[in-house]
Amino acid sequence: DPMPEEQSLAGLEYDLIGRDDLWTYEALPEYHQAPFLDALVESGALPPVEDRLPAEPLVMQAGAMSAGIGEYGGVFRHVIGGRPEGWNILAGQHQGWGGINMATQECLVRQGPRWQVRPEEQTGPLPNLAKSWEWNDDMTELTMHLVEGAKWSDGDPFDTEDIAFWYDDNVQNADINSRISKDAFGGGASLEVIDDYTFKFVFPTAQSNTVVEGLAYIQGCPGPSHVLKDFHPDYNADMNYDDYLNAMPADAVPIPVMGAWVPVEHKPDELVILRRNPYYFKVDSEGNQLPYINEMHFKLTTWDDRTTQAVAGTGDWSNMENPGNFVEALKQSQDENSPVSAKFGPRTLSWRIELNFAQNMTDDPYEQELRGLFRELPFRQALSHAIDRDAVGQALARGPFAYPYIGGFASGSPYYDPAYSVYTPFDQDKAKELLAGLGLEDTDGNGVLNMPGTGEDLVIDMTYKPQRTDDRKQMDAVTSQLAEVGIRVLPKTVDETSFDPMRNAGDFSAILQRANFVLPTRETCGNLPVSDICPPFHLSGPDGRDSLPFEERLTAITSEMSATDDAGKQTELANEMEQLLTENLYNIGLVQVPAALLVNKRVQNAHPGTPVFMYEWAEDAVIRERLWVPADQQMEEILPGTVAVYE
Amino acid sequence: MDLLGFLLKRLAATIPLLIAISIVSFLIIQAVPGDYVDRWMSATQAQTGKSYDELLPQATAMRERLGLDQPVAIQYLVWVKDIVTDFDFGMSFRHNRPVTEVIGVRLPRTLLLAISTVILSQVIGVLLGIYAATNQYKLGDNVATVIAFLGIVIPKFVISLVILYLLAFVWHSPYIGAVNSAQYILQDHWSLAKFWDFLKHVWPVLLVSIWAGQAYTTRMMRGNLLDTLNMQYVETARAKGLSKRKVLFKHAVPNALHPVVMNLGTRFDYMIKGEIEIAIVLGIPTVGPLILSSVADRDMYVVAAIFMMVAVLLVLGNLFADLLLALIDPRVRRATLSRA
Amino acid sequence: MTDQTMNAEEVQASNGLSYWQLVRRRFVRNRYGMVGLIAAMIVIIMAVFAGFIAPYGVETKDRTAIYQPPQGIHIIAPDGGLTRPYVMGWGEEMDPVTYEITFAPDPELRRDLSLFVEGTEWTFLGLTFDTHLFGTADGTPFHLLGTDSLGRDVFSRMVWGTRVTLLMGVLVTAAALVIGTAVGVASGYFGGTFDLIVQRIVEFVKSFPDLPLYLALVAVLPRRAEPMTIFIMFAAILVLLRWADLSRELRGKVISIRTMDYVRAAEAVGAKDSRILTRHIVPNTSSHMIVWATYQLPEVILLESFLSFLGVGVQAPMVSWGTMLNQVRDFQSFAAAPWLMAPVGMIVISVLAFNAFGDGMRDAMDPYSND
Amino acid sequence: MTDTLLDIKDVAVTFKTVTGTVKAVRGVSYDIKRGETLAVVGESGSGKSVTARAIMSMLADNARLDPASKITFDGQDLTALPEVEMQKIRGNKISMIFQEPLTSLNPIYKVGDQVAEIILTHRNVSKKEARKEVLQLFKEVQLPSPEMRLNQYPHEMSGGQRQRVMIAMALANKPDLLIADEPTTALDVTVQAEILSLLKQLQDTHGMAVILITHDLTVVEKTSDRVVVMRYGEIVERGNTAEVFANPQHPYTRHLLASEPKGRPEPLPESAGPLMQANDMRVVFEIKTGGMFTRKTHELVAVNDITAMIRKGETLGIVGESGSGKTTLGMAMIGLGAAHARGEVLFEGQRIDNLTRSQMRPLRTKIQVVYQDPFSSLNPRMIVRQILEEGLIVNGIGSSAKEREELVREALHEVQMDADAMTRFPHEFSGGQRQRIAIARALILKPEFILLDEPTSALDLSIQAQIIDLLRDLRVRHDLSYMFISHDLKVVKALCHNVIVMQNGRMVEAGPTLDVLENPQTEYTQRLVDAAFNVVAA
Ligand SMILES: Nc1ncnc2c1ncn2[C@@H]1O[C@H](COP(=O)(O)OP(=O)(O)OP(=O)(O)O)[C@@H](O)[C@H]1O
Ligand SMILES: Nc1ncnc2c1ncn2[C@@H]1O[C@H](COP(=O)(O)OP(=O)(O)OP(=O)(O)O)[C@@H](O)[C@H]1O
Ligand SMILES: OC[C@H]1O[C@@H](O)[C@H](O)[C@@H](O)[C@H]1O
Ligand SMILES: [Mg+2]
Ligand SMILES: [Mg+2]
Repeated sequence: DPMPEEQSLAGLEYDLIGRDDLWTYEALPEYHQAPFLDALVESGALPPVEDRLPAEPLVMQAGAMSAGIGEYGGVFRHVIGGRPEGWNILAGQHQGWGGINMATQECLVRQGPRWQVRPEEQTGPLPNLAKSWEWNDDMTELTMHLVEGAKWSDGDPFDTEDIAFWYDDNVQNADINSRISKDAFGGGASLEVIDDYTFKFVFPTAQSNTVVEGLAYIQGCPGPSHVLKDFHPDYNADMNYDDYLNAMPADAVPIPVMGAWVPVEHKPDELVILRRNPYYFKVDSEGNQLPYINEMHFKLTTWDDRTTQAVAGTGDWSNMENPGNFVEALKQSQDENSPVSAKFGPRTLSWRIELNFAQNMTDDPYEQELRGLFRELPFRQALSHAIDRDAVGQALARGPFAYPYIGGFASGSPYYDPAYSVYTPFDQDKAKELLAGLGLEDTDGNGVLNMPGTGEDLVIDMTYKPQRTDDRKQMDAVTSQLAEVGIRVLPKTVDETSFDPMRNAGDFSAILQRANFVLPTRETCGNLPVSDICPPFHLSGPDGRDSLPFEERLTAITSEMSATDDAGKQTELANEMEQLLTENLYNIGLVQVPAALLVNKRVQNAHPGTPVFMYEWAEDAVIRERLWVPADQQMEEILPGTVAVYE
Repeated sequence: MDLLGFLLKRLAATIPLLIAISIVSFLIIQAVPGDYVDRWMSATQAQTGKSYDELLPQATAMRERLGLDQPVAIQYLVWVKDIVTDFDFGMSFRHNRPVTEVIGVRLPRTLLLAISTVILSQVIGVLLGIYAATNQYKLGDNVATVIAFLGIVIPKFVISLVILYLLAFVWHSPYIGAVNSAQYILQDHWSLAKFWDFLKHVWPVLLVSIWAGQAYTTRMMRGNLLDTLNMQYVETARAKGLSKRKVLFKHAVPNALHPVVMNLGTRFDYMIKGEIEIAIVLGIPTVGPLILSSVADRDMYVVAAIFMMVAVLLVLGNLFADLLLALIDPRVRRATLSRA
Repeated sequence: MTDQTMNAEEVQASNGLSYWQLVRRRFVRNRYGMVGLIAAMIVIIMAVFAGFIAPYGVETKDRTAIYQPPQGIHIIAPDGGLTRPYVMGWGEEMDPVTYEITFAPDPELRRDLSLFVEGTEWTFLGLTFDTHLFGTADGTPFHLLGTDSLGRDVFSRMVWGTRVTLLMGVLVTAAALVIGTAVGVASGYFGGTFDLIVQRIVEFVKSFPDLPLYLALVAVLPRRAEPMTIFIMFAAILVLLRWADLSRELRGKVISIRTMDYVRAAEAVGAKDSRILTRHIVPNTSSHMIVWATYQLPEVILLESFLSFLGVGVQAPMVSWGTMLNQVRDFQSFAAAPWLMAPVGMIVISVLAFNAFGDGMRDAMDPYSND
Repeated sequence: MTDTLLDIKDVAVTFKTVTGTVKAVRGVSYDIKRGETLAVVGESGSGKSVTARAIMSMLADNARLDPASKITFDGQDLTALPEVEMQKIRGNKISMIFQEPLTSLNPIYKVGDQVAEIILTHRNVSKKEARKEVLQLFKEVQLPSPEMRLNQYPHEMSGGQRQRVMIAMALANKPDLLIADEPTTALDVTVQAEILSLLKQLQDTHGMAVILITHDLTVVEKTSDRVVVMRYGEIVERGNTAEVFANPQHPYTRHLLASEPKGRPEPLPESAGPLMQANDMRVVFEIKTGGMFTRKTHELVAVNDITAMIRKGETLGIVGESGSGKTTLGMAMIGLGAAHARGEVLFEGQRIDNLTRSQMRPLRTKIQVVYQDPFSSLNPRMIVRQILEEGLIVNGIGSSAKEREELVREALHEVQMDADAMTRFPHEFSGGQRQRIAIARALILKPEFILLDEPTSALDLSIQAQIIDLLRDLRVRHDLSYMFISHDLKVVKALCHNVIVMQNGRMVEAGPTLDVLENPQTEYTQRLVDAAFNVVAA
């Protein structure tokens, strides 16, 4: 079936610029710093600003900023629902999302701000820690150049030692669950360090600039090797991988970062405070070291609260992505005095059900039979037919917000083409028929189908994050709808902090969650079978992966896509991918919604039209290091005059 | 001397109780399938693709290190020993930190809230009850009764939702979803300003839990006081020429407090129970929501520790109530003294 | 003695009354208690005949009416006169900027209501029926209390939910009452070692905070258990934790009652223990039991609703007031569709009803009242 | 000292109750002069206490004092006095001893402090001085070891002791007027005499006026100057005590005075064989005192080796001061008392002391008991019909409900009560009626033996007389045997063939009633007899 008609709510006004209009790398005649740092320099606590900056810092162009060169100082208040798991990003720990991650980490390249770039100049990711790169002729070697003289926030130099540690000792180490998994980058690239600031990836097959996108947030971000090496079992025999994972526990701050802000306080469940990183390697075109804002707060509450507080004006930021809040927030923001205004972008937020296909990863006979069913296409089709996506969407929020999602690319993705989406419309009779065809019958008359093998009731344990209201509402709807075809869903709650580890361990039957599939290069491992441990819903198990018929093709398409820069070829591959994903129902899509970015009006340079999610989340896309607040509107800092101090 | 002896004896009597509770708590930990190492195994297996057999030696070593290879009884003893000697309740799987730390940050504020809730709800309940009883069948009595009733009848989470809605969308309050404003969170010492700021955040918790908590006390107090006011000794007090206040507060009220105080002992688990719903709805980080999320994640050492703590609270609460009772009523004093 | 003068007929009439006749007579005279009884009966009837009273089934979804506001029953025609009851459909309009949907009653969509209409099937004691107490004359959907996020009729679900909620409340209260009374009375009456052991157990049980224990036990329950099994476990755990208080309180009372002369007097006329317990001891603790039960019932109802609110209570497809409220646990839904809170109304009404009934009962049984 | 201290005129009090208004007092007037004693006697429920409360301005909430009522005290109109002013008078100028001594003290405060409180409330003295005064008062009211008493709580004292504390409290501020409502009910006759003489002494030295409400006509005769007789809320007769006693005008007064127990039991036939025999009865209670570490257990020998025998048709009286073991002995004999009884009991020649409860059960219909406190022996939640029926049901008497109802009716009739009593609860009866219900419960089983424990203690004389007649009558008709426990020797004399005198659990004297009472062998018996028949109020 074809996809139903879509009504767009997007109100984005793009004013697009050239790729190099955003930033360059060059030495400026003079540099300035946040005034309070002068005292620290004077006291000898910090070297002068020019010594802290790279020889050629990254220079943000004033022309690309909507409100121009900023004023120093003030506080930016985030509210998030996540909780930092730990700071060892190399071992895959998350920081609770919501933007702490991107405030503290810098990656080799950058994707978020690309939305601002004219289509014809969309030639791969933007430079960041890697200021440039070049390919050899047969596209099997990628040589990258780091910003020279950049430093970690504790003053330690950032160089290829960090790159080698990241790639060789973490990504390539199968004992560590890093963000890129072993052999996933470019089909198993090897690293060669050339000098302090130059290194080379050597690929088994030809690649393209697309593969470099995989080095953006959150995948290609190095960690402080000078700290972490001491905990790594390869460097310190006293350590095991557990110790390594916990080398930088969540409440042990400060930690050395490359990001614009350093976490200096963490009161669990209450607050994380970040202060400016005096070694940050970026400046504006007048030589002012970035960021402009001195202090950043992350209040640890709930995701709904993020929107509520942004609307109320007590938080400065929200990715308004919870449809339950939309109408109320829109109403409130109509008020002239409202601290924020709201405009929707395209539909890039999508929810789906992930079914665990790794039948060989469980010993429980019931679970084995269940996963066997998951592996049957008719079963997945039955599930998909049984779900009334319109109703799910309306359950989220009445109105025109939600649109059915069938898996594959979100409709706001540049790769999305409805023509290649295979739609399984709501048809419970069909669903029942398909289930019956699989030998599923209600033999004990309790209204729940029994499985042909173990004879047990067909009960699917479905894990979700209860803190996410939208997930919960969809869970309710799915539970009720699947019950109508005789499938009992047992919602299982897992706290946000433990959700990722649980998912990565493949420790679930099914998951209902939001997973935005917009670019195949972003969080690839979470979506596609690119290595033994990707995706989490189909881990390989000790005796290898028992692939579904289309999975190998998916793997191939993914690598082909990263191997080509040719837009036409990419579209073709994307279409095939879309088709494979949807006709095979790799995931059972539910709905997709647009989102609106709420930034307090007091904050300058939040570029109009920044999408909540496109190439990356808005926290990255908005370029927070350039945000500023006029001095008279700045809020009082809690830790004025300080920067992180390391023992 | 007598009272001290009584106290010691009562405390001693709670030891078998605590042992029983700790056994049950430990059994709950054990009842959840899989231990820490199993979890580690399955996670590592999944992440690395290593086989079970490959990981076994490491797992065995880990089990040995953690003492998980011992018989359950020994494990229990070790667990208890650690608690008693080092106040160590084990590790939280989920937080990867000692349980005491996980609970530790939340416990003081939880206790602060809980104890004020219990005290205030009892005091308010008693006062409302006195008011209702002395205005029997008048408007005041009816109003007090209705207030008390609504407190029992409306689910706490509903009241909390209403309050949250008002705070967020109507009053645009900055004091939501936390126990303190950012600037006070870092202050380790309590100042008046911090406390005031704390109150601004937690008043809904107090309001709702006190409202719900006073109801039973109000009703009980009203009934008892009505009975007591009919007592001959109250007449006697009046006949002595005492003022109305003195008759009420010196002669009637203390005698009517008996069941209230008795009940106080059981009310102590209301400390945790009372705030849990509200804290969950309002997103306030106290022990209540932690119980829930730990259970959801089967972080059983945390659950068991909370369990033990609440049980100890309850035991202490009961002890406290007994003492209080003995303090206000000599008949009880003699009875408890000779019973113990 | 100045005896109250009674007229002859009254004396005649009251002469042969048994105790329970007397209690009933006194109860009937208590207006508050009667209102409570009637309200409680209605709630119970609702629970028993849910299928008949509810226009729709628990899971009947009206896809065209998601989050639809309540349709009140009108009996005044638009032109003012009294007519047969009807409901009015909603016309919807969406604000182009905020996308807010506003509802206005649409006279075009007026639907008359009738009694005993045919509709979704329901079963009772194994028999299947399709007659419902009331519905629209032409069978078009209507929603007295609006619909929820899936277009399910809130009124119908609430009526169905009465079953589970009430069953839970009554089951737990009654079981705890029976156990608490039996244990408390026995341990107070017989004393000795039995009492000693029982009292230690009571203390032990009382040291367990019920909510955390419940949550912990849920964690060790088999995940795939049937909803009914979980329901029973749920009830069993609550009973387990609740009898102790009562038994302790009763024990104290019994200890003082058993030394009363009237107990010895009963012994003197040759009554056995069983008779003394059931006729003398238990009735004299009854007012306490009633107070306890009327307080306990709402507690259990509220606890059920809270646990279901947390998602660890009653499980779908069973529906309780608590699971219904679970849908509104974020305040957005609550602001957008306040009618989803309707079960709160039911909780309030039923709790008040049972309380009033309990109070009335206690007064009627209290020899000292209204003399 | 002849000026009028209190003058009440046309006092009328009505109570609003659920079922209507009760006119409890309907226009009562009396006056009293300084130093004088006015006795108020009358039927139970006639309004004596209510009138007294009206004087104190302490009527219940549902009471209404008729506006025409006038209460003048020391020239002041008390009905017009605001509450605050009244508080200064209460406990200071006017004191009252309430009728119920057992519950009049606050259980949670030491008695010494409670008495001191009244002093401290009205007079500006130090706590220490107040304590000293209290000690003095305790001595005056004859409390044994008064120092120790100061720190005791009410529950640690006997009823008689508590009543004495109440008296001390009432006297603490040397009031001008003392209203004593049955002040000596819990005292044994010897102590009673001492208290009455204390009051007399205070009247003489201080000019205190006393309103004495009592049903003990001997006390009235010996102690009061004037007397008023009340019935149905009105005064039916008034006058000088001597005159009224010598020449009563109103029929009710005459009836009351004529109700003094009189007569003698009919002699027993020689042939009457033994019915109940107790040999060497001994009952010991363990008393625990002291704190945790200083805990002591000592033994209280409540009944000390008593041997007694009752023949068929005999009434055996048991007398002795309060706490001497009368009740304990009785209960031990019929196997309803404490488990620590020792000794041998034979009933109709069969040993019953070693029977288990179930073995005892068949005998229960033959042996009945009327408890000392009828009220507490009636289950408050049962209507009279249920109470009386119980014995029938458990013993399988009467095959149908109808038949049983007939038996109940009969039993009620026998104790001269209306059948409409059946549907009423115990508390809806007067003390005398309850007493009769308790007796009916015993009679309905047609027993051979009844233990009667103070069956007339709380009754006014007219009702008392009725009960005595009934008992005598039943004895004759059914050949019943009684064991009759009483402290009222007049009644004992009228009812008992033989009597046992007890003291501290021992039998100090025994024999035919007349022998013992008219010719007591021990000084103890002598004192009892003296106090009972010649109230001294010197
Ligand atoms: N609070 C009250 N409400 C209604 N009736 C009352 C109340 N108090 C007393 N009465 C009634 O008033 C009448 C007089 O009672 P009062 O206590 O004065 O009797 P009394 O003469 O002192 O009798 P007794 O010798 O038994 O003490 C009684 O019929 C009693 O039932
Ligand atoms: N259950 C008991 N435990 C301890 N002591 C008791 C108990 N029952 C009675 N006594 C004590 O035994 C003694 C005898 O009491 P008993 O009731 O037989 O006296 P009595 O002669 O009937 O007095 P009264 O005339 O006051 O009724 C008293 O000192 C009493 O305090
Ligand atoms: O990493 C940043 C992102 O984190 C997510 O958890 C959040 O839902 C997004 O809105 C965005 O903030
Ligand atoms: Mg009286
Ligand atoms: Mg006695």
